[in-house]
Amino acid sequence: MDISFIAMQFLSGLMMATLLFLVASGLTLIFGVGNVFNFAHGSFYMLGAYLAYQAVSVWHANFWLSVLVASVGAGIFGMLAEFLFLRRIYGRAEEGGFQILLTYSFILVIDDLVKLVWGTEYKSLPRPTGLTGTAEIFGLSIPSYNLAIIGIGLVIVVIAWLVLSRTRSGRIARAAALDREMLGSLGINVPLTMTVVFGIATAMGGFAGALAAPLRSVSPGAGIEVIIDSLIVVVIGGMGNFWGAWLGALILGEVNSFAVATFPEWASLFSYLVMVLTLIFKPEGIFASRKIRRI
Amino acid sequence: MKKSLFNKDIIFWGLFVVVFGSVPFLKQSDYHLMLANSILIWGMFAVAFNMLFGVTGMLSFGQALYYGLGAYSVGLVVKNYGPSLFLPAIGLGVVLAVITSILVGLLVIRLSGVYFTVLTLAFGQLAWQITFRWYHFTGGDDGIQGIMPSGVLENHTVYYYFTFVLVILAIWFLRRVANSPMGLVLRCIRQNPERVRFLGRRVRRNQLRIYVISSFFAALAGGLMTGVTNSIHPDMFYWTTSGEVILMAVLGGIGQFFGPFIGATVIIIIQDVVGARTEYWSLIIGLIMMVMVLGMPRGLVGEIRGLKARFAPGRMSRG
Amino acid sequence: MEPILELQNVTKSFGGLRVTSDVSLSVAQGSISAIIGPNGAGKTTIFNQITGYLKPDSGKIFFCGQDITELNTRDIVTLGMARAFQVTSFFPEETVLDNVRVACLSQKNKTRNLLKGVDDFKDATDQAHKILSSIGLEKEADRPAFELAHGDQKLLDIGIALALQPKLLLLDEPTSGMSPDERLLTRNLVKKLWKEFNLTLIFIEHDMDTVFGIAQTVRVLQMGRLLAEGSPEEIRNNPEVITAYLGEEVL
Amino acid sequence: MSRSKYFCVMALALVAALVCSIPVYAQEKIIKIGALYPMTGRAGLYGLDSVDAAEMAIEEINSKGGVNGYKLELTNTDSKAKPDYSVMVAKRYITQDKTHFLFGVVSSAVGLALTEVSKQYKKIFIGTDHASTQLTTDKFQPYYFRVSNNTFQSMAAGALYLKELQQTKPWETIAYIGPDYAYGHDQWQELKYNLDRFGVKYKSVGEYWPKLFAPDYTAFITSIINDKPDILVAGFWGGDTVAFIKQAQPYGLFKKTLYFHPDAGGNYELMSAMGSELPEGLVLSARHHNNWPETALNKEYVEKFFKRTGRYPTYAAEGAYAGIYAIAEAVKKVGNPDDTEALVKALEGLKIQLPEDPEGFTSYIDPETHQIVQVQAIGLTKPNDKFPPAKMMLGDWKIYKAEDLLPPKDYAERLKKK
Repeated sequence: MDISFIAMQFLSGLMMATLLFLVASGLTLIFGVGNVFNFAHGSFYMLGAYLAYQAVSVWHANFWLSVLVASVGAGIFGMLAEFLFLRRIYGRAEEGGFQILLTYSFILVIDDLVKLVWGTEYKSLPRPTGLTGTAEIFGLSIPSYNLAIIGIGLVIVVIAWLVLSRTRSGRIARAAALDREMLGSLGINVPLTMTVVFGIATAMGGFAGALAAPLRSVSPGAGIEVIIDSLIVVVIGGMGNFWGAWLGALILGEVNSFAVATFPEWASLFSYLVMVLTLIFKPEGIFASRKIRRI
Repeated sequence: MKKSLFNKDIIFWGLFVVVFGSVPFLKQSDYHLMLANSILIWGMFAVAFNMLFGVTGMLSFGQALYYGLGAYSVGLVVKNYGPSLFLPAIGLGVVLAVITSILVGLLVIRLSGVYFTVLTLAFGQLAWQITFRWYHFTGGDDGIQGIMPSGVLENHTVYYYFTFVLVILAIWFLRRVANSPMGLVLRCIRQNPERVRFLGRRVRRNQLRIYVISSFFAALAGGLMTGVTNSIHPDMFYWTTSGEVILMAVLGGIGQFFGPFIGATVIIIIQDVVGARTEYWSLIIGLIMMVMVLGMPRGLVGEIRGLKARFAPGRMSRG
Repeated sequence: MEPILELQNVTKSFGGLRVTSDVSLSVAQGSISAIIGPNGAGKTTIFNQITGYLKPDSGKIFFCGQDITELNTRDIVTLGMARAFQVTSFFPEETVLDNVRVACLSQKNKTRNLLKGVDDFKDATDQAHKILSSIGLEKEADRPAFELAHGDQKLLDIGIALALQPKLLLLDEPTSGMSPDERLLTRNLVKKLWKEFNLTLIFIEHDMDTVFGIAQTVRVLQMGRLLAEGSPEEIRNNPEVITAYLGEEVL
Repeated sequence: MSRSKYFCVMALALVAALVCSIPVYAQEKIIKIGALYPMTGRAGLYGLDSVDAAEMAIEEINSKGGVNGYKLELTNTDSKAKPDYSVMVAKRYITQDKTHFLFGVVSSAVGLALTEVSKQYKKIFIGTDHASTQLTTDKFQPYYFRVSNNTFQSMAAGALYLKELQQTKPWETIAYIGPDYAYGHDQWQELKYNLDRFGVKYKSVGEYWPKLFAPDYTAFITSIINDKPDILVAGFWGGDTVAFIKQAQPYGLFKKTLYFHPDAGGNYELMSAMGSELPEGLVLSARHHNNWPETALNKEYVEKFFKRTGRYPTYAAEGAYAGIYAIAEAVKKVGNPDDTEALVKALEGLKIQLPEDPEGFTSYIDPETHQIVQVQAIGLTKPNDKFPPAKMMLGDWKIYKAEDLLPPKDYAERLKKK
């Protein structure tokens, strides 16, 4: 294995990690801040991909505009779902269980609605103009769109870090992660915050879906494959922890990438292997965030 | 109070024995027998699952792991060593499920709430991936077909009554557990685990016990199901299988002992009716689930009892 | 007489904050005593350490002569210590009877039984009824606990603790949230239970009538430190306590 | 009852009413066909196409007066691609609805499960789309018939193509990538078997097994590039093919390596999903092509399907179309749909002219294996916008004679031994 191949596999892993992170970050955000486990997060990813397809292929919009449309659209759907449905079960006994069931029902409903609107054909997008080619760095040829995604991922991490550490909203978000009730006593509109955070989280899912659309294909049910991988990411990183999601995605992406290069026969089991090892030694994930309620 | 509880049980058992006992005489076709057989098996699975969720408050999204384990034990044994080992294979599946659930349980019960749910889901998916991937041994995505019980059990009616008796025993046993001191402790764990610790009880030990018991019956359900559909597939391990049993419990009512059985009945009949008439079954199941969670969290049985209690003198209680 | 409970230099910090600071005390068998102090003085934290819910950073705790510092809650409870909570803690969906009965069954170590019905344990049921009548909730036996009035829920909490037949009973603000009338009843009840069940009883309380009405010994905590210890009379006249805590209320 | 409760009950009642108002059967002299296609998930497109094409065939036949006074009727239940559920439905079809034929399926697992039911109840099962070779070899049973090519036939054609290629453009190394389950593994085994059978010399430099429905292939692509194979054989289907080609193209994989995908690669959904992004010069095939053969029958079939549904068919559609015609022909010969044994005899050796048959060839069902024998055409991707939204279609066809593609007699034995 020569050094340029290792560098190449590393970049492949980074690319995979970035997309994983973009999806998982929304999942972990709403869990961390709102203590809601959104099982339907993958469906918002799928919705984002379909909305981007709608904007590009049907309305002939510019790709980046379509990404915006997809994020905002998924965010609005998310806020509606929170406002109309999820909100009604906060504070109920066994809330966690009912959350999972309710968001599970979202998966079923969204899958069929997507089928009604867009049919069952596979949909995909062309790469945006200017990013269809290949870039050369250090003698390695990398598709420029892949590099762009890695770059966007880094920008998101930096923005998230700034927001979480430097702004009032970030502090509110972190405070909420510690104690949902306490926010109310600080004079913050808790229900509104929840709706907005849920909207941001689902918008991030939609954003990831739109960005992935030129690389993948979507069809009804595409959300499920994504949610399981994201789940592994957040389990490894620590549920509700933003940096955990980042680290989890990175580990998963790189482990997979090098597993493919070294043990292609068994590559598909490595994600689960990493997860099980994490669970055995650190059941709360690598970044054990918030007070985990251990009975 | 005590007496009315007894009465309710009698009503259920009476209806249960009469309805399910007479299916082989009233059926119009083999299909009805098969439908009734699946209701029995899923009903048992759902009641056992609810000992975890409804009673102890542990939402496992990974009971498919044990269901699949039971089914694959039977499938692989019958495929490799012949159908005469059908019954011992069910036993093997159950034993494997007990061993696995102890090992997995020790890992997952360290966490509670949503963390617990996600971990069980992760382990279920791990089992699915292994079954799917290890095709030399499990047949992979092709599954295993033609798994028939041998001897008298080959006859569908005999097999039906065999399942019928086992399910009666299983539900009777679980009913006893629910009414036993341990059942009381489990309900208390759901409501206030801290206080249970201050009663001098080990919370996790009790959670592990019910996790193992519930998994035992999940594996039994999986093993029995092979005799009905004669084929198995990695999807039995997939999270949607766990989702289905949860849906049954919630639909019937997680606060009611027999609720999940009713839920299983309703779901299987809905699937049969809806599936035959529209391809939009997932929309319909999704809407039903949404309505149940938002509007009728106590489930069909719970809501009916709630209504009755409203019009009847005396107070209603949960459980 | 040998002390039933002894704390030696117990210290506990959360972050930088010392919530228990070098507390040593010893509780005589069969006594009834109170712990008082302003909010945030670390009273409940002391209870949490005694019952193994929190581990002290340093220091030792002895119960009936045995070092229980490193034991967990469950083992300490099995040794004969029980507790009722400041925020009432019980099993809301179960009947009042079952709330107490589960404790009786636990005390008799019958909770591993899978196949016998709860009703089949006659002795546990009888004992639960006995406790219910001692705390005056016999009439409510078949109601789900969440339907009870707040005061009755507090009593139920105590009843659950009593059912464990403890040698030492810790009560965390037994009269909080009660009306003055209820307080009086509860005060008398606590005293009655102490005698009836031969308990050693420690309670945390803000209501000074209750404290000075029934405690033989009063201990005052302030900012995690044990400020004073003595008979009600001594405490009432301790100038340090008066400035630190009792202050205006008494004067 | 509170208002929200009332609302919930109403909603449930409404759903129930909707569901029950859809009729299932009309009563007449009817050939009942019970289909089990998936209508949801990744394979939903194939299910939808199959049902549409089957119904199109049924309308064609019924509008000409049916078969011997019988009208054809198709019921489809979403199989959800779940074998255990499909077994239940199949038993309902047979014992409750009294259907005459089991029909369909996309997933091999469902096919394997249903062939057991078919054997048990002695009901004919017409397989239209599932690929696994087992059903007509080691898992053969007399009531099963397949009316589309299996993976063995695709791979035999593929091996012949590679053999010819070696003469014009010498290649040595080959790598394989396919989904990590039976379908993916079978193709690679069958290709290697056929390459050996036809005496092709090759060196395998890599095997890659991504998960089925894996979203990301980047690591596989960079690793394959590192292996530098002359030929990359792919065994994906559906959206996975789209994702793989999209991700591999900007890496320049197709410039250095010939992409070769002989079973499901040439399916129309790839062309429609990728439009102008599909690279030129990929070697693909499928079990039916919208632009080959250029017979009147094929053109008419494709256009009628387009008119009916607004989209061009995938190969799954043609399989279902063929299945309905096979049933109609068999019933015509026997005179009624009830005599199963006579129908089996009628289907054995049955000849039917299908859209995918080139001039001068008629598909027929091999009486020994019950596998339909058809021509396989392999083509290269070339610009062609006659079938929008596709911008590329296949061309430069290489045609492989049906008889050459059948497994040799000892093949079933070989499988059984394994």
